[in-house]
Amino acid sequence: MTTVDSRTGSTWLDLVLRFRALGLIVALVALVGVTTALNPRFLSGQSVRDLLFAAAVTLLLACGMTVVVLTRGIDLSVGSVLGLSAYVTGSALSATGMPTVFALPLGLAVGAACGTLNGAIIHFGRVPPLVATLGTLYVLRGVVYFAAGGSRINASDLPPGFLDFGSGDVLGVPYLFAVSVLVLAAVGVFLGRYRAGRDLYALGSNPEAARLAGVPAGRRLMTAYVLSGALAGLGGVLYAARFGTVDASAGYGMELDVVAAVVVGGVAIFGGSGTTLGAGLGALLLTVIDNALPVLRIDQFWQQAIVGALILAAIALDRLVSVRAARALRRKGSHV
Amino acid sequence: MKGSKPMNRRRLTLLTTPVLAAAMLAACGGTTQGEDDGGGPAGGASADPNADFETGLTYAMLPKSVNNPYFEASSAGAEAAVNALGGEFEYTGPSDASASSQVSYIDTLSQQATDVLLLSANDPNALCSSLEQARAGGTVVVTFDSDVDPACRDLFVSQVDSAEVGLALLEMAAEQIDATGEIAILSATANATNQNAWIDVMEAELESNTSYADMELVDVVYGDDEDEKSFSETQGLLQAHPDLKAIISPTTVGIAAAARYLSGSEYKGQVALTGLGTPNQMREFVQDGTVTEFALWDPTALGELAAYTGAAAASGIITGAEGEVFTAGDLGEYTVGADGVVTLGPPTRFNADNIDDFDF
Amino acid sequence: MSDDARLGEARPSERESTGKPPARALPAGPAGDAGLRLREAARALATWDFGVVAVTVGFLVVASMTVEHFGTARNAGYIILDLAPILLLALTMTLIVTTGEIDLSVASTVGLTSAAMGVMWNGGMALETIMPVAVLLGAALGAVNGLFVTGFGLPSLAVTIGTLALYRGLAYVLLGDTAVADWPRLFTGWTLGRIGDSAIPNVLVPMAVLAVICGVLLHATPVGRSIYAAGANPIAASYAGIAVGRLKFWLYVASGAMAGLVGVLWTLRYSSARADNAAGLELTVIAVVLLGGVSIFGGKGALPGVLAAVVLLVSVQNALRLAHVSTEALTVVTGSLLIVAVLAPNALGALRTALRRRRTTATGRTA
Amino acid sequence: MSALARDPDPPPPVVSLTGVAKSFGAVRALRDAKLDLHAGEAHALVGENGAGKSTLIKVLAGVHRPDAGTVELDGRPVAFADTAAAIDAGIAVIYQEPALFGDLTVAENLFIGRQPKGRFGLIDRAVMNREAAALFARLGVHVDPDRPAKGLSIADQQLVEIAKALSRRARVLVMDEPTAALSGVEVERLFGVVRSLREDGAAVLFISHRFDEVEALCQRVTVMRDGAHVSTDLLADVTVEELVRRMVGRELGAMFPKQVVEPGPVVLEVEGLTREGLCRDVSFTVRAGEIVALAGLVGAGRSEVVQAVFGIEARDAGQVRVGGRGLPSGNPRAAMRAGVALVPEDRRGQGLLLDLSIMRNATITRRNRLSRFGFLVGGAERRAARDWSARLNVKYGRLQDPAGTLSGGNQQKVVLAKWLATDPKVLVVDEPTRGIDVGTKAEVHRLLSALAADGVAVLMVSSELLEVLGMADRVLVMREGRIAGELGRAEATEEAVMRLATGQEAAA
Repeated sequence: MTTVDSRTGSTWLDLVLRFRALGLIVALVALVGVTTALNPRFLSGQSVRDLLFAAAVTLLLACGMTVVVLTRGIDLSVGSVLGLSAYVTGSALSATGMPTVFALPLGLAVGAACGTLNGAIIHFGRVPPLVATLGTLYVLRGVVYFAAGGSRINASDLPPGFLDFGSGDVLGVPYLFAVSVLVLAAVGVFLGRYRAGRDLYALGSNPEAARLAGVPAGRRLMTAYVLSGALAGLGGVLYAARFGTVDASAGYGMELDVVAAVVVGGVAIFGGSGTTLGAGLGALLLTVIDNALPVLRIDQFWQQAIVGALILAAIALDRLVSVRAARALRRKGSHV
Repeated sequence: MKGSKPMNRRRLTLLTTPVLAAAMLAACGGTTQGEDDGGGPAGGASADPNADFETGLTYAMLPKSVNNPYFEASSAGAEAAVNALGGEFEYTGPSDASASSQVSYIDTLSQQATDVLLLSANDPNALCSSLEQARAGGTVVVTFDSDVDPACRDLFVSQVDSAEVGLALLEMAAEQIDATGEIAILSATANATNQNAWIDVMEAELESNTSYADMELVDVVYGDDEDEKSFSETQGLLQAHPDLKAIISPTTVGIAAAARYLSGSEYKGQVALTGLGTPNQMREFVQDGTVTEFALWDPTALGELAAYTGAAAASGIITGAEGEVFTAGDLGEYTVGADGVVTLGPPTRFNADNIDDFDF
Repeated sequence: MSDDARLGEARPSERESTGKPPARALPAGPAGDAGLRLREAARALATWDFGVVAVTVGFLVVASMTVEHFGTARNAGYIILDLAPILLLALTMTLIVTTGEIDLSVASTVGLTSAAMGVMWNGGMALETIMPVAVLLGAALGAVNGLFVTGFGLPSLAVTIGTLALYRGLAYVLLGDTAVADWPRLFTGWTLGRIGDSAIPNVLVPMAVLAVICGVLLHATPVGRSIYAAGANPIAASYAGIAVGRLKFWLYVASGAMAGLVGVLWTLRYSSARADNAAGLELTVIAVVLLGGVSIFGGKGALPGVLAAVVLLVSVQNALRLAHVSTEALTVVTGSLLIVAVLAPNALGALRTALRRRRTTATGRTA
Repeated sequence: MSALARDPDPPPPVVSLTGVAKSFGAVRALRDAKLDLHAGEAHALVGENGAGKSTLIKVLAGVHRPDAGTVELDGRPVAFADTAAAIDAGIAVIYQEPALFGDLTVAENLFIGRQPKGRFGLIDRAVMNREAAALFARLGVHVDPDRPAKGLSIADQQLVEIAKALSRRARVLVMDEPTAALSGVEVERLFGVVRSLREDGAAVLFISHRFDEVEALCQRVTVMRDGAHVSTDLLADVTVEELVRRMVGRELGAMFPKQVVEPGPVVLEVEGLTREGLCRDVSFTVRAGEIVALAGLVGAGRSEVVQAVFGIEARDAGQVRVGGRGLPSGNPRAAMRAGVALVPEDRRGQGLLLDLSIMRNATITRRNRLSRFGFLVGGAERRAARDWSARLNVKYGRLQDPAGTLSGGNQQKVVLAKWLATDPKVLVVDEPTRGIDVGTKAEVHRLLSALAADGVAVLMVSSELLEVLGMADRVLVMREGRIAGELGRAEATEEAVMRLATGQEAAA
């Protein structure tokens, strides 16, 4: 009656899970390969740097989104949080002459505050995450509009050190990308190897069982939203550093790209499974597509359509894999 | 889901047949493109060039969107003019640059019976019916920066003459690359009226002017007046065209983004960049050598002129007919051109020598 | 039917001594019935959607008195024109959300049908053909959503986020950044026109007809009962013989067709077929549906509340504009209303539970 | 009620619950529960479905907060704020239904929230897997600790739950029907482990429907009925018959008023019914006027069979015929048209639209027939709902109240009402009396019996052996997805059914 050889089932499922990351890498390599074959400059140092610059912010936000989606949630407010943080940080740097080093903690704090708001509405107000963060998407953007109005922070207003951080690199890797990858790795370790991180998976996998097992759901949910907010806040700082120009529309509509990256990266939209590595690869893939289109002389208008098609393909693939896996397990595990 | 067959062919056919039949039937005598019955209202009033500016008029400025420094500057100019004229001024508009949002604002303003509406349009046609209603209610409609169908407004205050801008842009680019090599254009949106007029002028000039014979326009890309998109479009341009010598960006958002990209890349100093930009945004890049020279009109003066034009029309000094003359405060005397267009003047060129003299 | 004879035997002859309080007597006879109806009417008035209706009416009255130009027939006409696309999309969105699903792609469907209209018009097709084809195109796009959601069993949130991007992207592929604007005045004039000499816009007629159809469908037909059942508990609904998947599929088709219709109206009203038409409108539509008292989890809600919420949101925006309040406030108001709409009932429920608990513990102590 | 007698000086209880009450809306799950658990002793808690056992456990586990009464631990009153507090206090619970995290590995399911930590507070997966493997070895089962819990068989899931509870080294171990899905060998291993825990001084609370297991493991037994404590005795002092009498609270004859009916023609024919991995080659018939019971262990495939008969799930092979006419696979609407009705197993999950009104629930199956020209207007639904509620003696406040506010028994009556309203020829009932009070239970039984007498073919799935034996004309026993045997009313005894269900002599 017990599964005699569950080893095979395990490795098989493992393969499927790893397959996702593998599939993404294959897609990335293929895309880069084809593009480079058509235009060798796509792999030039400058071009790769550009790509890493472009990926840095999406990567960071995808990381936070992963944490939230794992708990069966979603955070649609990331674009607005990014805008708010970018504007607050930018104006603090330009208006108050705050030292550059304080930019990161300030952005994190602004983001974390927004995340706390989201978490509180969701946990204490029992508002579904979709609705709550849709609401804060509006509200926070409105706050940015209030604060910024028609003004714009220009590169010339920002301290040179800050802009250097935005455009500089170590060994060809931009600082911004390095920061994102470090955060990605840290969050990855947190999710994979810490009790609190595993609790998030448990919450998304089976909320009722998590309650029975004594997982502190409220605290963990707050953690997830605060983390997502904080990373979006950090994203705002990176955004300001990279573009040098911040106006009230910074990060507008970004949530779509981030959700797309996460879904394409194999994080199950209904919680419980997925990794930051996958989400990061998803973000990278979308950025590469974005950058390859003009190089391939494909009409830029295709970009959004491709993102949409990728989301659909990714969730359909997930579904297919899980149906197959379930059927295989049932056949194997059945005692009939 | 088991048990549900979504595509019930029979029902789908049932559903579609009558609709299609109606469509086919209608197609026989249908309305197709080109047989429009259009025709806007035509002005019939006569002007009194000696009349005074009326005081106590209400002015509303409706920009493409309110979160744009360029329009903030225009609004400052307009407000100053309105104060000088003894009127009331309001700056209002949507936060997103869409035509449908502007329609709601125009409706609101026409209800409030605003005397003069200063508008930069997000779409040349979508606003027309609302503008007609506003004009029917006695509002004078003056467009600035971006025009609508001439039939739908009284006057258009153009920043510059299209030909002049196009020629100036091409001239600056040619000077910087010795009139040889590939050039590309980074524009705003593909249906922006002013952008396309300038691009047309440049294309025509490249064809006809022999001094530009060695220059080739290889690409036109659109950054949608979004910073990030313009940034990555610049990036794409340089990758797609390794031999590119110059980029012309006739939009303030585009040129700033392109300059920022160039200044941080290996192309800095290799690829020339010129176009239309504000001195405050470009100062840094002129100083670090990314950009040699660029041009722009003064948006504050544009707003000011728009306000005076509106005041003149509302006071009956002008009607929008070609050849009418009015005085726009300190800006001096202006003449109404064909199609009711008033032109601000030639663009100002900014370079390392004069850039510090401007603050906008 | 022989039900009575058969079940007569099943009726227990003895009262069970289960220690439970005796059941309340069943209301019988016309007198009890009338009293019950009255009490029910009172209760119905205390529901969320009647609250929204009341707030809306209150707001309209107050705004008419305090905001200049608000209470005019002309302004009412503008409000109706502005709310038309939101209201139409909200009708089918209400049906979909009541089944516990969501359709975030509606605004993109509007954009794509609008762009397709532009392409067809440029291609020389007759507008009389283009309009029904656009509605059919919308239905087909809705069917794609339906197929992914019901056929493949994918979460509708993810599917329609995908098609939100896909449809908008395809709209750009079709028309790019250009606009097609030379629509015949005969048609554009109608979408803006008024009925006779009144201030009532023509579009009110199809709006009213469709609202009545959706309202009757949801509240007074077997299909409506199935919609509520599917939203309240899809499993129990399918155990009751409701083809939940098929039902949802057709609702997505309806939602797409409605978006196609809105695409036609939008294009003609603004005389402009553009890829970015109605961008972002899905958020407003979802906001009014939730504000109208429809539960995001399905199974709860009523159309009158949604209609009131549409009127409320659009007239608040209109009044703020007339009162020279900045645009930023609109964004904040929309977002806050959305959160409060869901938060308030939850908070009230929690409060009620807390009070009840205190009461029972109190009685427990005294007992 | 019977008091504790002749108990030689019991040590003070580790856990003591007195006067505990708990209501969910109109449902009074516990009225006056009482329970004392002693160290080093296994205590059986018996009672019919719906007697309040599971709720009592959840109070003990910190899932529910009691409305009244006290919970004492080592003589001190405690109020668990949540499950974590109860776990910290040393209470471990094996729930009736396994609640695992499908996406996490088996080992993580065991150690969630207390995974062994290595350097920098990182989880040490190697140690965790090793400890998990050791636990499984102790239970004598083979489950790979590193595989995801998704896809485990019910028995394996239950074993993981058991291992989870054991790994907590709890002072109080609560087991809510842990053996419902286990084979004899596995049960024996489990008991071995529990005995050694007991000898180490743990207090064990054991809930089971199987008296042989109770006798094999426990020293003391508490009987509950309708949410209240009935009696507590040393097991040695009471007979099984006496316990059953106390559980039921009345004579068995009154509880199961089976009328003898001469069966009519065959109405329902099932032939070779197969669902991949769930049931295989199931064939049987039900005649008009007959009550046929499907018995077997949890997970034996009984519900899966009736779901396929009704068409909620498609079948992979086989035929279902009603009145000689074949039913298409996976089409409940066709089954309804042919006169089949299914009262499902999970009343709240499958049977009711809890948030919708009683009226809507009672009439949802007849929404088309009640409409005029496609419209549901006037009071047709109200009249029908009121009619049927009265016939089945449903106790409700207003027809507009959500069905979720009714008590379990009345909820079940609403489900029955909505199906009886369709005038079925074949009535399939899956666990018809789960979680309802004794009085309503008798009513339901009477109703089923009356329906059969009126010529309806009744197919009943039940885990309650007394119910199966009391109500069925024939008993089909399922094991591992197949029909293991058929017993006539005369030959159907508890032993015979269990023998077929487990495929061996019951664990002694």
